[in-house]
Amino acid sequence: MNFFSHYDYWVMLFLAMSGLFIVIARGNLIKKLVGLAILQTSVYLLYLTPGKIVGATAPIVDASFTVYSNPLPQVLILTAIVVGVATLALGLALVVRIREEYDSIEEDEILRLDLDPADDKREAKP
Amino acid sequence: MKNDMVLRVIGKLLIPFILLFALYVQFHGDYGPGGGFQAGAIVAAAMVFYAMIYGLSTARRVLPDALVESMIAAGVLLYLAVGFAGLHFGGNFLDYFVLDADPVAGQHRGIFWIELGVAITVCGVLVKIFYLFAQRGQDQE
Amino acid sequence: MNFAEHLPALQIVVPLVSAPLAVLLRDRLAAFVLVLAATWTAFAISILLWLQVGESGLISYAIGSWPPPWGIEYRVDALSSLMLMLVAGIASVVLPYSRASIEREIRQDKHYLFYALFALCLSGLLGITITGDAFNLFVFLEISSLSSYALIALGKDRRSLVAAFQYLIMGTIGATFIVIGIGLLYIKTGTLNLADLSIRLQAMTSHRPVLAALAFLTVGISLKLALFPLHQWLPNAYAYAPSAVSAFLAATATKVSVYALLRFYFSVFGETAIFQRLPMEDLMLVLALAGMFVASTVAIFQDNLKRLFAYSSVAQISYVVLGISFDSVTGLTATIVHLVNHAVTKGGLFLLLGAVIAGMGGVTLARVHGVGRVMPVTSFGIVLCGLSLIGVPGTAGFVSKWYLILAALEKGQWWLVFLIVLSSLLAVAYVWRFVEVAYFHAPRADLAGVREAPLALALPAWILVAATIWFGVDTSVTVGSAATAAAQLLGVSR
Amino acid sequence: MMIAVVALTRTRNLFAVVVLFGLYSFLTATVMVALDAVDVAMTEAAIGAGFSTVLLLGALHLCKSEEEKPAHKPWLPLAVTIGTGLVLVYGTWDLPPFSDATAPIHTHVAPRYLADGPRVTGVPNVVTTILASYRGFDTLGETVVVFTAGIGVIALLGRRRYVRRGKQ
Repeated sequence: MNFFSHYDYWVMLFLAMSGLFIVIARGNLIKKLVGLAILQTSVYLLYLTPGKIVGATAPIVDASFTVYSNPLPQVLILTAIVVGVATLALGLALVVRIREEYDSIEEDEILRLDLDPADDKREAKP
Repeated sequence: MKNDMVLRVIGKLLIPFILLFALYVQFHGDYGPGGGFQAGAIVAAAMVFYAMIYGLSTARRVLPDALVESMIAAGVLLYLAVGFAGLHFGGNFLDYFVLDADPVAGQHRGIFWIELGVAITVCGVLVKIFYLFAQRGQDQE
Repeated sequence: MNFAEHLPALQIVVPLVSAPLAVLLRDRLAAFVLVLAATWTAFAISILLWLQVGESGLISYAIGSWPPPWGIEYRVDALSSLMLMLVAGIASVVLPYSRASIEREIRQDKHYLFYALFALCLSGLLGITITGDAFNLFVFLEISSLSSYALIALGKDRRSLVAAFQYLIMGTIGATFIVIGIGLLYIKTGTLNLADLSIRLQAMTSHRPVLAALAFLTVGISLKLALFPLHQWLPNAYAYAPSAVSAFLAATATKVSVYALLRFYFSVFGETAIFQRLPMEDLMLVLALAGMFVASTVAIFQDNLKRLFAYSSVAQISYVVLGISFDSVTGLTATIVHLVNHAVTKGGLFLLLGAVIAGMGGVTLARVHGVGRVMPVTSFGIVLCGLSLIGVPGTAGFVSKWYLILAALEKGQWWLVFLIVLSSLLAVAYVWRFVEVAYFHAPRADLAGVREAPLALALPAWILVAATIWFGVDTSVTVGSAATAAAQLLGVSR
Repeated sequence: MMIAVVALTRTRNLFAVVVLFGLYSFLTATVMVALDAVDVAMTEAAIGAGFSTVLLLGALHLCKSEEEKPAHKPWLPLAVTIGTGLVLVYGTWDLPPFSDATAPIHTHVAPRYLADGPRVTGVPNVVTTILASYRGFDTLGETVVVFTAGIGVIALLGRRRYVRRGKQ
């Protein structure tokens, strides 16, 4: 157990923490989504790095190779990437709508606008 | 960008090759890297490229909205249909072994069709999302 | 092909097929009929599955005929069949209601999209419940989450957009944590099949990655089930979503998350691993108690009825978690019974609130003055559901609290019994706020002419209200299944 | 890659953020090639670096491009982040070291895919085999996720016909 045998996890760890920090700390909605995407990317590395064997080749079977990297994590991450982009697309669509309704994409400002008592009266129109 | 002669000519030259590459990625996915997702994304990229050069309305004439929306649904349905075919021929859901007398050929056939379904849906969704975002931009101006 | 053999696959696939078909047809009536047929079929299938499980105990279905753990396995046991029946059942009641309800809330040219999203959400929730594969669970989780973000954002109020966005952020963080947890388990064991995982994990209960995976899964799922204090997304999401969506999500989404938690805790890790190695029991007890009291207190001070009952949901989820923390068959029985009972009660309640919105134009307390006079039947239904939330004998809520108290007594924790009763008093307070404005205030002048809700809205709501009463009187189905499921989870019957 | 992320956290110009994100995705894709995940790299390059960036730019075009200064100090988020990080450190400490061929994921389920997959299905790309056949249901789910997102975006951004009529 030494520090360098796990350096792949340290990279992943750093990315995950940055992503999470951006999501929670930043008020800008688009930046939040970027942070979310970084957090997800770090997970891709968490899955992929253990699957690699040094000296192995991509898992496309051919007579000239004998050692292959693990294909299963790659399949899972393909799925995860697609899920990630789907989430991003939906999130951005929401941001665009929010921007149209509130004329702002800053979380603090939007929350302030919602506290506006005039807003409750809008419900009065059936 | 619409009036840039260089872009228009190069675009016209490039797009067929992009589409050809997409087909290669789609059908060569069994032997090299690639498959339905990547091919669908590449076709969608070609479409986005086209729309950027020739304008959104021209792109919409080439690939109308209704068609794109049908593509989104059709891909999923194709995938599900392969699943039901497995049921129909006496296997479990998504069972490809029974799709052909020879199990290996059946697997091959199943994989071919579902990859096609995936490509259609992915392409449809990406193009549709691009249309919607671009359309919003024009509405605002 | 043998129909009965393929029920587990059809359970998911039938609602799944209806979604793209609905999009293809692009017609709201056709889409409604199609999705309705699919939902009712799914309900029928879930009943058949429940009966099958009752006879044979466990059904395993290998998708694509690949044997597990190489392929994806579907597994139906007592707990999952009960949950399937609950989710499909609620959907079958909510969907007919939504037809009349979204007429007022969503633009007509988007109705077919609403039905498609509803079908997707349903199949996602059913998929989480039925699957026996960890990664497949994540995929279905995302299907149900993405569709529910979109459904919430369809609400009329612009705040629904912000609510949906908050939910999207929290939900995605939760899902990512779940994936990290699954990833750690996978790296450690090399398998994704839940049953296989549990066998291979037995040898490594004290390994650090396994414990970290447990932590990530717990936090991730807790975000999805709105466990206090990770509940911030829930009140807004429920309050500003379209009525039918509020009812469906309130009744099913958090419950399915609880199911996932139970599945991981008891089927995968095995109860010994968690409850002996980590102070999970105490932690959950503390969080549950805090949730019960804080959320109920916050609920009392809400001015919007939908928000009020959304906070009450957070409090009620805490009862469910309290049941888990006992780590006994009675405790788990209470958990599962409360899942069902609360789903039925809250579903009915939100459907009735939707009817009030349809009549009165809103559900702020200031607006619903005198609703007891202009809409007497609907208000009576809300009061009945409120009684169930409090736990008055004769309603479903009483049964679950009764089992919670039994579980507490089993452990000899008298003070807990006292706290449970005390928290019920808080429920009395927030239900009383509704009673007060509904019956002891005159209706606003401009709303005095409001009529009772139309049958299309009232009938589905009353089915659930009737179920609330029924499960309070005849407990053979709920408690019977729950006890079997709890015993199975804890491995008592094995 | 890490530098791109640090820069990304610091900068407030959203356009720069998006460009940095595209760069970051592209670098991730190269790392994936190094990890022998060619299929994944291709997808990440096409979808992560390409399509996401186009989408983000499209959304930026519709919104403001400057982020405001955060109003409050980020202590709580920092604490949450560090807490999560510590759990991850704790959790990854005992994991098998990099490139360990005896790790469970190389010995339990995967060998059978590599040994049997091409023979049973006639497809030499094992990733495709697992994706489409062994775990075909996951892929169905994933296609449905894409479908759901597409439908969701249509529901949110679908043309508002009455607005257009109002304009004319």
